[in-house]
Amino acid sequence: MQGSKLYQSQELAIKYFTVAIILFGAQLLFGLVAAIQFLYPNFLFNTLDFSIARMLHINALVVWLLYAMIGAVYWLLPDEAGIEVVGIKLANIAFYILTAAVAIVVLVYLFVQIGPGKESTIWFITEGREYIEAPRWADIGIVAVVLVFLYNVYATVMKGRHTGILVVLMADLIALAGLYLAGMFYTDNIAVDQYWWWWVVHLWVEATWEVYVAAVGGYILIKTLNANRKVVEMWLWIEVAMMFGSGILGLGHHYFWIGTPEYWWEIGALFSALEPVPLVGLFVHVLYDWGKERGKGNEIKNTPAFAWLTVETFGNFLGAGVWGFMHTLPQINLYTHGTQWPAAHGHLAFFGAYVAIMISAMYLAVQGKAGLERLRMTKAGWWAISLISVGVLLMTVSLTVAAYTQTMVERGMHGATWEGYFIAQANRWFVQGMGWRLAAGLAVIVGYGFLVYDLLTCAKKQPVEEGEKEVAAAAA
Amino acid sequence: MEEKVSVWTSNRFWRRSATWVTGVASVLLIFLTFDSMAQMKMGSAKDIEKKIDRRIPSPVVINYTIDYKLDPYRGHEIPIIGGEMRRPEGGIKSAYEKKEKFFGRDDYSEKEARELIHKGKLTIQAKNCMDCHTLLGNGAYYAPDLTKAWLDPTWETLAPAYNGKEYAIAAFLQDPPKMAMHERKMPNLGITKEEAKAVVAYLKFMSAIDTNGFPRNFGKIKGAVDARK
Amino acid sequence: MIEPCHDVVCSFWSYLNQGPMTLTIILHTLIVLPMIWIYFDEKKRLERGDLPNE
Amino acid sequence: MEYYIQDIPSSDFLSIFVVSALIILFGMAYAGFFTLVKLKLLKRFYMLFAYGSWLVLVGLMYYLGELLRVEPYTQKVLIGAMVGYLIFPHIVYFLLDRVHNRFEREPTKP
Repeated sequence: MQGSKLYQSQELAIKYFTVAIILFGAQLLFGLVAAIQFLYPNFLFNTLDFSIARMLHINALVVWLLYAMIGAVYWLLPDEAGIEVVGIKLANIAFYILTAAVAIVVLVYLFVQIGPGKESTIWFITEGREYIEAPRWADIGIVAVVLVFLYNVYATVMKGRHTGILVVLMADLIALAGLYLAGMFYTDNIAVDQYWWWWVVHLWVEATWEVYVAAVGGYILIKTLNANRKVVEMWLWIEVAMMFGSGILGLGHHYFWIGTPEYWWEIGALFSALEPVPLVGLFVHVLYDWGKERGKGNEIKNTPAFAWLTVETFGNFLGAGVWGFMHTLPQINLYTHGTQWPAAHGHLAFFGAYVAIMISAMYLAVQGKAGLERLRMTKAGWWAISLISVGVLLMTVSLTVAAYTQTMVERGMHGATWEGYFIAQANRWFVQGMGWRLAAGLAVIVGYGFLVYDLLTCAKKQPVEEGEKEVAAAAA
Repeated sequence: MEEKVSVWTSNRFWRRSATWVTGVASVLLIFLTFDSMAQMKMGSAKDIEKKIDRRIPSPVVINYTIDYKLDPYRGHEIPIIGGEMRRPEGGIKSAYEKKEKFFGRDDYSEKEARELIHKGKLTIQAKNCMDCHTLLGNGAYYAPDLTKAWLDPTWETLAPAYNGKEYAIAAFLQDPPKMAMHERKMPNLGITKEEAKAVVAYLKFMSAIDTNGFPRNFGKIKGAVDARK
Repeated sequence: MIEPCHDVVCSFWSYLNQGPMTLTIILHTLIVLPMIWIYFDEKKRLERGDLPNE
Repeated sequence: MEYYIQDIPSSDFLSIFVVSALIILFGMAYAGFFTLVKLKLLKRFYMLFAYGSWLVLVGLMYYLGELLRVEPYTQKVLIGAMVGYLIFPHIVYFLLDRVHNRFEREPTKP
C-alpha cells in the first residue's frame, strides 16, 4: 500500500472510472427503453426508435467497459511497476480528447440518428455495424488515443519493474488495440464485412478481453487475499494458453452461416466447446485458494472487491460456459442463430465476465483513494451486489424462455419466415419472458443506484478501528 | 529449492507454452482467413456465364430468378440462381439461365449491378438496419431476419397489387408505417426512391449468398422441421 | 477412405476436412504435440541448472 | 456435408438445451467435488459424488450425441474427450499442489 498518497496515474484512473460508471447508467437507461419497446412498440416511436435505443445500449456498454479497463490499467500500472506513469500529461490530455469525442458521438447518435445512403454518413454519423457503429472519424480518434495509452504502458514498464502481470497485459493490449483496425473498412460484400467484424467482436470478447480480465483478476487476488504472486503469475500463463488456445480458433463458431466455407463447422464446434475449459480451471483455482487460505487467519482486505470477483467467477462460468454451450454446436445453432438465444447468453456473459470485475477494480480504487487498510462491505454494497447479480440472472432466465419459444415456433414450426417470426413474437411465453426481463431490468437499475451511492460513500462509512482513525479522519 | 524442481511449476515452461499456443493458433487463423477470403471473393459476370458457383455470386444475379432448395449432395438448402439443373455428381445446382425482370429490366451490366448494391449496402449501414433486423443472422432481434427476405412468402402475396415484388418492397421501404403489418412497425427512415431500389437489389443479391443452409427449412410455413421426417 | 469435397469451392482445408472431426483433430494435434517437446526441453535445462530460477 | 448436419425435429430442441446445460454443470460438479475433497473440506466419501457426476456427464454427452444425430465416429471422439476430462481436474490439482508447495515454503512474498 502506498499510503493515502496516490500516483497521478491513479488520479487519472479515478477520472476514467467516473466516466465509466456514468456511461454504465446510460447503458441501463437505454436498455430499459429497448426492453419497454419489446412490450409496448409505440413507446417513443419516431422519437427514440428501438434501433437507436439499442445502439446506445450496446455502445455505452462497450465504451464504459473500455473506460474502466483503461482506468484499471492506470490504477495498477504505477503500483506494479513501482514508478509514476511515463507521459502522464499526455495521458491526461488524451482522456479529455476521448471523452469529448465520446460526447459528440453520443449527441450525434441521439439527435441525428441516421443519414442518407452515402459515404459521408459512414464518416460522420454512423457506420451502422452492430457494436462498432462509431463513425469513421471517431474510429481514427480512438486509435490515436489508444496509441497514447499504449505508449504510456510500454514506456512505463520498460523503465519500471517487469512483473508477469504487466508482461501479459502489454502483449494483450497490443493485440486488443490492433484488432480494432480489422473493423475499420467498408466493403460491399456483406459476408466479408461480417467476417472481419467478428475479428473485432469475438477476438475482443472471447480472447483478448478474457486474458485482460485474467491479468487484472490476478492483481485483485494479490491485493485482496494477499495471494502468492508466483502462484498467480504461473496460473496467469496457464490461463493465457487455455484461453487463446480455445478462443482464437473458437472464432469459427461465428462462421457457420455467413457465407464462409463449410470447414468452419468443425473448427468452430470443437474449439468453442473447449472454451469453458479455462473457466473450469479458473473455478478450481479459486476454490483451491479459498480452501487453502481458510483457517490461515488471512483476512480479506477489500470485501466488496472480493465479493465482486466471486460474482465474476460464477457469472463468467454460467454466462459464457453454460449459456454459451447450450447453443454453440452447429447442429443446434442452425436453429438458434439470430434468435433471442445470443441475447440471453450475451447479457449474463458480459455481466459475469466483464462488468463484475470492473466494479471490483473500482472498489479497489475507492479503498486506495481513502487510504484504508481494509474496506468492508456496507449495507448499500450488499444491496447493490445482490440486486444487480440476481437481476441479471433473472433477466437471462426470462430471455432464455423467450429464446426457446422463438426457436421452437419460428424456426422449428414455421420455417424462419416473417410470418413465423411474428407468430413467435406474439406467443404468450415469449411475451411473458419479455415482461420478466423488464422487471429484472428494473431491479438492476435500483441496484445500480445503490452501487453509485456505495462507491461514493462506503469509504466514509467504515467502522473506525484503532490506528485507522487518523486516516479515516483525513479522508473525511 | 535444493531438491529437484519440477518443470510443472516452472513459470518459464508455462510462458513458453502460452506463447507457442497463442502463436500457432494465430498463424492457423491467418492461413484459414486467406483461404476463406479467396472463397468469399465476390464472383463476376463471367463466372455466371460459365455457370461456376461462387459462395458470394456476382451482383448481376439480380437479373435472374432466385430460389432456395434442398440439395441432397450438399446436404442442406442452397440458393438456386436462374433455375435448377442436375449436378454431374448427383443433387441439384444453379443453372444460371432463367431471367426475370427487376424494376422492368433484366440486363443490368456488371458495373450497373455493382453500383446498385454499393448504394444498397451504404443505405443499409446508414439507416442502421442491423440494430433491429438480423442480416445473415447477425444483428438485433427486434425485427425479422433479412438473409432471405427477398424470398419471403409475404412478398409473393403482395406482389400482384404492386406489379411485382420489387415494387412492393420498395414501396414498403419508402413509407413503412403506411404498409405496417404488425403492431411492432418499422419507422419511416426517410429512404428515397433510389435508395429503396438499391436496398431491394441488395436484398435480392443477399438471398443468393450460399449460407451453408441457414435458415433451415426457410419458407415452409406449416410444420417446417417435422414436415421433412 | 478419402472422401470427395462437397463444398462450393474446394481448397486445401476442405480436403483436410475428411469425414467428421478430422480437420479439428489435426489442428488440435498441431497445437498440443509440440508442448511435449517444450516440456522435455525445459526439463533438460532445469537439470543442467543453467537457468535463473523463476 | 450430409453426414454432418441432420434435420432435428423440434420436439428434441428442449432436450438438447437442457442436456447441454447439464453437461457443463455436471462438468463443474465433478471438478468442484474433486477439489473440495482433495482440500479436505469435504469427507473422502464425497469423492463418490465427484466420480458419480463424471459418469452422469458421460451419459449426458452420449445422449447429446444421439440428439444431435452425430456420426458413430464422432460419438466415439466425444466419449474419448470425456476420458480426457476425467483426467483434467487431476492435472489442475496436481499443478496447484506442486506450485503452492514450492512457493509457499519460500519466505513469503517479495
